[in-house]
Amino acid sequence: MGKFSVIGQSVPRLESEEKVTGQLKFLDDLKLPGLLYGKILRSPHAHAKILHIDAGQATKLPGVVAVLTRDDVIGNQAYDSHYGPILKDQTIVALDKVRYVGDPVAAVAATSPYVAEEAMELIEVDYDELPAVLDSEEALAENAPLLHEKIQKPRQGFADLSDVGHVEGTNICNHFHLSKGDVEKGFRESDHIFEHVFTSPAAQHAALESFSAVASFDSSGRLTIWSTVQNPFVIRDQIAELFHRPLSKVRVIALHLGGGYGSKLYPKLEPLVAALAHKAKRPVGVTLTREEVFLTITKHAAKIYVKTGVSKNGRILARECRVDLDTGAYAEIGPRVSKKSGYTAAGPYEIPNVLIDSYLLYTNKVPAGAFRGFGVSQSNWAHESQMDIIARALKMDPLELRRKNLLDEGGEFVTGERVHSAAMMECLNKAAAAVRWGTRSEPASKSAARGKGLACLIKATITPSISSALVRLNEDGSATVYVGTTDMGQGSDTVMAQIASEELRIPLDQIGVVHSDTDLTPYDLTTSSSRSTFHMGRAVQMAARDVSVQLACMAARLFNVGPEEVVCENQGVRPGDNSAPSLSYNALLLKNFGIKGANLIGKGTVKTRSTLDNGEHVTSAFWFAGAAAAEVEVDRDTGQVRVVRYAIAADVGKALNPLFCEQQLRGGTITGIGLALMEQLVYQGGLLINPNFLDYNLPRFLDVPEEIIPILVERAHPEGPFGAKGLGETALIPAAPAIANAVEDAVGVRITELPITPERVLSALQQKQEEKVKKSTLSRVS
Amino acid sequence: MKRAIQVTVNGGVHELSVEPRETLLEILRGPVGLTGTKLGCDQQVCGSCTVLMNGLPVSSCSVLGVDAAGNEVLTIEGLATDGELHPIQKAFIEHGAFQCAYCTSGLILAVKALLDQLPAPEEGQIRHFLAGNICRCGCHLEILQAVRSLLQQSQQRKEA
Amino acid sequence: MGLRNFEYIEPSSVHEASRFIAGHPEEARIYAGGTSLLLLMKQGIVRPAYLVNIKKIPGLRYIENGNSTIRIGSLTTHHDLEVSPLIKRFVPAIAEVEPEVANIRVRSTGTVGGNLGFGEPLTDLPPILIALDARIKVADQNEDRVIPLEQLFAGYYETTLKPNELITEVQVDRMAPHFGLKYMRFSVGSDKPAVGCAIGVRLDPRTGTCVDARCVLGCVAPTPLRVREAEEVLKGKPFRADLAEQAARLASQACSPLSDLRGSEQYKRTIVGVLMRRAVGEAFRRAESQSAD
Amino acid sequence: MKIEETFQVPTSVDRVWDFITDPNKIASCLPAVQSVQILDDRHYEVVVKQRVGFISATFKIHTEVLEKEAPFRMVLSNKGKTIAGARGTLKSTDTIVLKAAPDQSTEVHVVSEVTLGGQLAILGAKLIEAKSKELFVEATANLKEKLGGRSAPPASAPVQMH
Repeated sequence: MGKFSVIGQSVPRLESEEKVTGQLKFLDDLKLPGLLYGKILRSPHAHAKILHIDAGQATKLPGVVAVLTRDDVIGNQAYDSHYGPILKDQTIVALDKVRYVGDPVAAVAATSPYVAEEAMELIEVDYDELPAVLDSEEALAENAPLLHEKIQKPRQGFADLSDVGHVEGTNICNHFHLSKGDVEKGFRESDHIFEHVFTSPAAQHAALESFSAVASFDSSGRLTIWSTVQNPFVIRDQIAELFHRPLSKVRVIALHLGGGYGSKLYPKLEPLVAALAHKAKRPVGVTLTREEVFLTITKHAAKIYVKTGVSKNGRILARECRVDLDTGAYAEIGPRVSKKSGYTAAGPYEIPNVLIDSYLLYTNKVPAGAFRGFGVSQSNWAHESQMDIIARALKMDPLELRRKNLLDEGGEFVTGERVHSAAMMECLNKAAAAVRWGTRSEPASKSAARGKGLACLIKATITPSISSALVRLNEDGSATVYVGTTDMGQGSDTVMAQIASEELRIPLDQIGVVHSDTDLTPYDLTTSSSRSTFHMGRAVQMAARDVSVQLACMAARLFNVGPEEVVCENQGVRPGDNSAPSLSYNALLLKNFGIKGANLIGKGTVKTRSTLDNGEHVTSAFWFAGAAAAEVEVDRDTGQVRVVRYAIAADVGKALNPLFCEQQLRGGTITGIGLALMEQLVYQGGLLINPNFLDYNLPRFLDVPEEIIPILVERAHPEGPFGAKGLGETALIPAAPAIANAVEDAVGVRITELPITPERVLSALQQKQEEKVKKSTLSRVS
Repeated sequence: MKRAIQVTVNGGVHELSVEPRETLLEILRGPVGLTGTKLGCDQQVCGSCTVLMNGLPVSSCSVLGVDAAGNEVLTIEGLATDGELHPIQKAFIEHGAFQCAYCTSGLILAVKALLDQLPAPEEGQIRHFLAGNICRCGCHLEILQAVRSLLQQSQQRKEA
Repeated sequence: MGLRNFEYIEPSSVHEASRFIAGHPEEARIYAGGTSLLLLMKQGIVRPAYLVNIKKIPGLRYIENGNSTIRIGSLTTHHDLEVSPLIKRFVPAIAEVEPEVANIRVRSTGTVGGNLGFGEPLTDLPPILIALDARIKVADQNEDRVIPLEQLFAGYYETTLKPNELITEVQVDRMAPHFGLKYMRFSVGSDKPAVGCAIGVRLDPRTGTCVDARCVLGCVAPTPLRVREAEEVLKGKPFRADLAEQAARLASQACSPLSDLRGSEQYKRTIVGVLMRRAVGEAFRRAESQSAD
Repeated sequence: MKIEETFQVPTSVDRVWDFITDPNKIASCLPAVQSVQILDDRHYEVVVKQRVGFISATFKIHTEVLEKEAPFRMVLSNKGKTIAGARGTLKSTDTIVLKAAPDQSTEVHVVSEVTLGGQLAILGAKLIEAKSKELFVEATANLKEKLGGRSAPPASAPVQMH
């Protein structure tokens, strides 16, 4: 501990005071001069041809400055009509047809939001309804209506996604396939075969801050966009391509976000708002209503088939998985979700024979995209539930079965590569111990029963990727860090400052952070995939070291010693042999440059690779390893499940800020509990019928366990800053299966459909009771 | 048709002309110029827009400005005095009771109402009281800890 | 979604309010707390041309102790009920449930009159008040009348009030000795109940026999539902588990819940049975411990 | 949501057919019809005001006769949007099948497949569905009555909730 000053300390967020006083500005808190308010008219149909749009009345309404419809978009010289991060299947507004209830059809910019809303109601649209595709099965059906014909790709796609794509003439947006060994042989050699289907519904991120975007063109045609976005550089790239501009003519800025959880990745409002501002010739801002947020992006609904072959002593010999993900009307980042979901579909186990197919399917529903866990929570729900079914059938302790098969240090992953720096076993053992695995506690009432359940996880981070950082030593000896990482609550600004502070020996309160401004901060691929601490943290560390080296060289000349003999401490330098008095950074800069106003700039870049020099493939620059243990209480009369205690262990490499790590684990757990027990988007036909917080239930104080025990396992990663790696998605992923496993332990019923509603539990209990009665009648008869 | 109203916000009197349909939240964030109060669900479910009106918590998204006329409103901006953070604000920082903090303004005011109304609440009462404030980052346990520390402080003050 | 414009009316007396709504039966809506109404207005479900804010009418917010009756002005908020010493002392059943009604903010602004007059199906107070045999006073421009609360409700969002009538007062008798009331609600992850069940029983202190009973369900029919056949089962006998079971079965059969996001019709019927069974036992226990006073 | 009902009227198939193919007559069976406008023999426009408690919605419904197999089968498509009150849309396909029954009477089989959209459906899809069912029952009761059928209260129709 003594080694570091601020690394490993639970320092509060730099912006804490602004956050508790309401002073921190979120995007919707700011108003540009001359700003117009935009509103979006959306499709009432799941799938329909647009016959005719008449915006005449709307345009005439006093206060309306611009109305944008397909007539403006088609053939426009200033911009293209299509965009999309992987597949260009989205349009600024609907062109020939609409593909889901909520698809943007037209937009209005007016001097007040009220006027814009009124104008929207004056736009007449005639539709000719088409048959709709409402789930993944329908999407795959023969003669299913097609959502998209031919789809183009962006000029430069993502490095990890060169192999993905739409299967023309079908609704298959992407197909991911992975195999290892020979599953058929594996099944033949197995003593027991288990086959199950698990489902997981679409869900909402429910960041409390809505989506906002403001676009403004200056007289030279430079476009600035402020947006609630986790990855501003991707937006810049997409907008530049869409609007035929070099990257230098597009600036994207993200302030602090009021939660993201994956929802604020990739273009959402930006193309439409920019096109609206282009037409209005004034800055335009759009902030979505809560209902519109629900109509913008969701978590993928999934149906997962798992077939597992096991030897009688509990070794998994073969596993076949098929994951069908419902991606809604547009690809968005779905193809990557299906890939990530596919990679880990067989779980964190060493299995000699694996066959994985992951299908991403277009349907006429709200598009699905990234959601904390990125497809892994869906496949984890399946394999971790099945692990307990297997253990029960083999009469083995689920902990033992997992231990027997667990992928630990040096183990071989499905892809054939060796997994390192992932303390799976330690996480599993610690999580189990934290809930006193193997003991049973007493329920609060007679009608209730308690039980415990486990789940493990492994997840990859996006690879390859790039993050760059700048650190500027200011003339007074303070420092400013420039990062493209968006702080959406996770505390990245603070962690980056801690790293710079530690490296430069400058007090934390003298470090400033500038984030997510594509004109100011160097490139960063994205704030997602729990990658920022590992990638950007390392880049900041390198940039700070770059400054230290410059300082050392400067000081070496003054002190007449070698640069390696210069010691940086207390915001200053001294020769290692104390042959001269120490100099503050401020004094050193003055002395060196002979004039006030000189500063030093350090830079750092981290680029991870997907292929090593020896040709070995790298799926992930680092692996998330974790395990959860849940204790639940089930009311046998109502079926209601309450999580009493929950332990979540994560290998964090090194906890740079233990408080933040624990917050990530507790917070992820609580969202995980919500998804496990109550959250789901409900459609009636193509209509989402619970697009609001009255009908879409989120976990509240009453639903949170008495105790959530975060366990930070620190197995230093050789490439992470101070050994650190990411953990943001760890806790959410195993929550649902850990809870379902605990439910079975408590009352003996297996739930295979999420969420685990009281009704599902009760009907399973009733069914079990009926079977018992049937059996006992039969045995009495015989 | 606009109406003239007078509202006291954080001790300052505001004379405003508002449309009947304008909500207290719109008025606070617009003409009054205080953006610390946030719009969340727009349905009185999430609590992001909580302010205290005459000492009681209300959803400012669902109180009409004309109806707030003549009342005293306390927003998050009015809690700290003379640059000194309110004990609740300090406790929120100390216990890590927020991440993104979009819900924090509302939660801090809800906790203020809690402490004002319930001198020695039990755990269940605290959870019920705060149940209508959603925190999607999931800082519930840290918030509960902050509340407990504040209760302890007030207990100690009483004993002293 | 911003609100559509409307004309805002602030009557200063019940008479004035009544006259106004009588003149605009289709276009005017009463705003008496507004917690539910504004929500529907924002969703574009209700678009009144006139919003009649009766909250500024003086003299409608009170909790008074009559001889044997507690009189609650219709503009009394949930929070007023929650903290009222009178309610706590004489109608503790209301004080007990209030901290769980909706959420703190709705309780600060939502009024009893608004709650009842709205006819909203998913709400806690009506079954409790009906189990307490509450009456309401309704007024028009000319006169008052008092009706049993049970007669107020006509259907989903529908009451028997005439277009010119307003609720001005709720009257509840002090809870009698040897009377026990238990309200149970069931909900998952929501402020709103999915099923509510209020059981009131009055016992003969010497024999422990149930002299009178009220079984009222909430959320599982177009109106709060009094299950008289279940009441009959309990009456005339001391507590027995099998009677509670029988009453619960009758209640499950009597209700007509809708299958919706909160559960299927069948599931809600089951929950009605479970709550009823549990609440009957607890109501008897309470009535018995009341006897000990 | 699918609603269906079968009932008998003491009227000949031809007379029933004449009745149901006359827009004015068939519309008169719908509760709370405000106006009927005949565009041509296959298209008409009906304005209906419906309410659940104090929540009301006025729909303008475009009806199209999709199939007409005189005198036994008619299929109507209805598409409506609210023009006042709660915002929402309504879509339904109604199939009416007539079958000759003994004594010059007719067996009428009506199936209606109704979908609601917009805020109305979100407010309480099931509640509105229950209401739609009521309206359907009322409409078929009216039809029965106008065709001289027993005017006894209609048996509750089987409702399939999806």
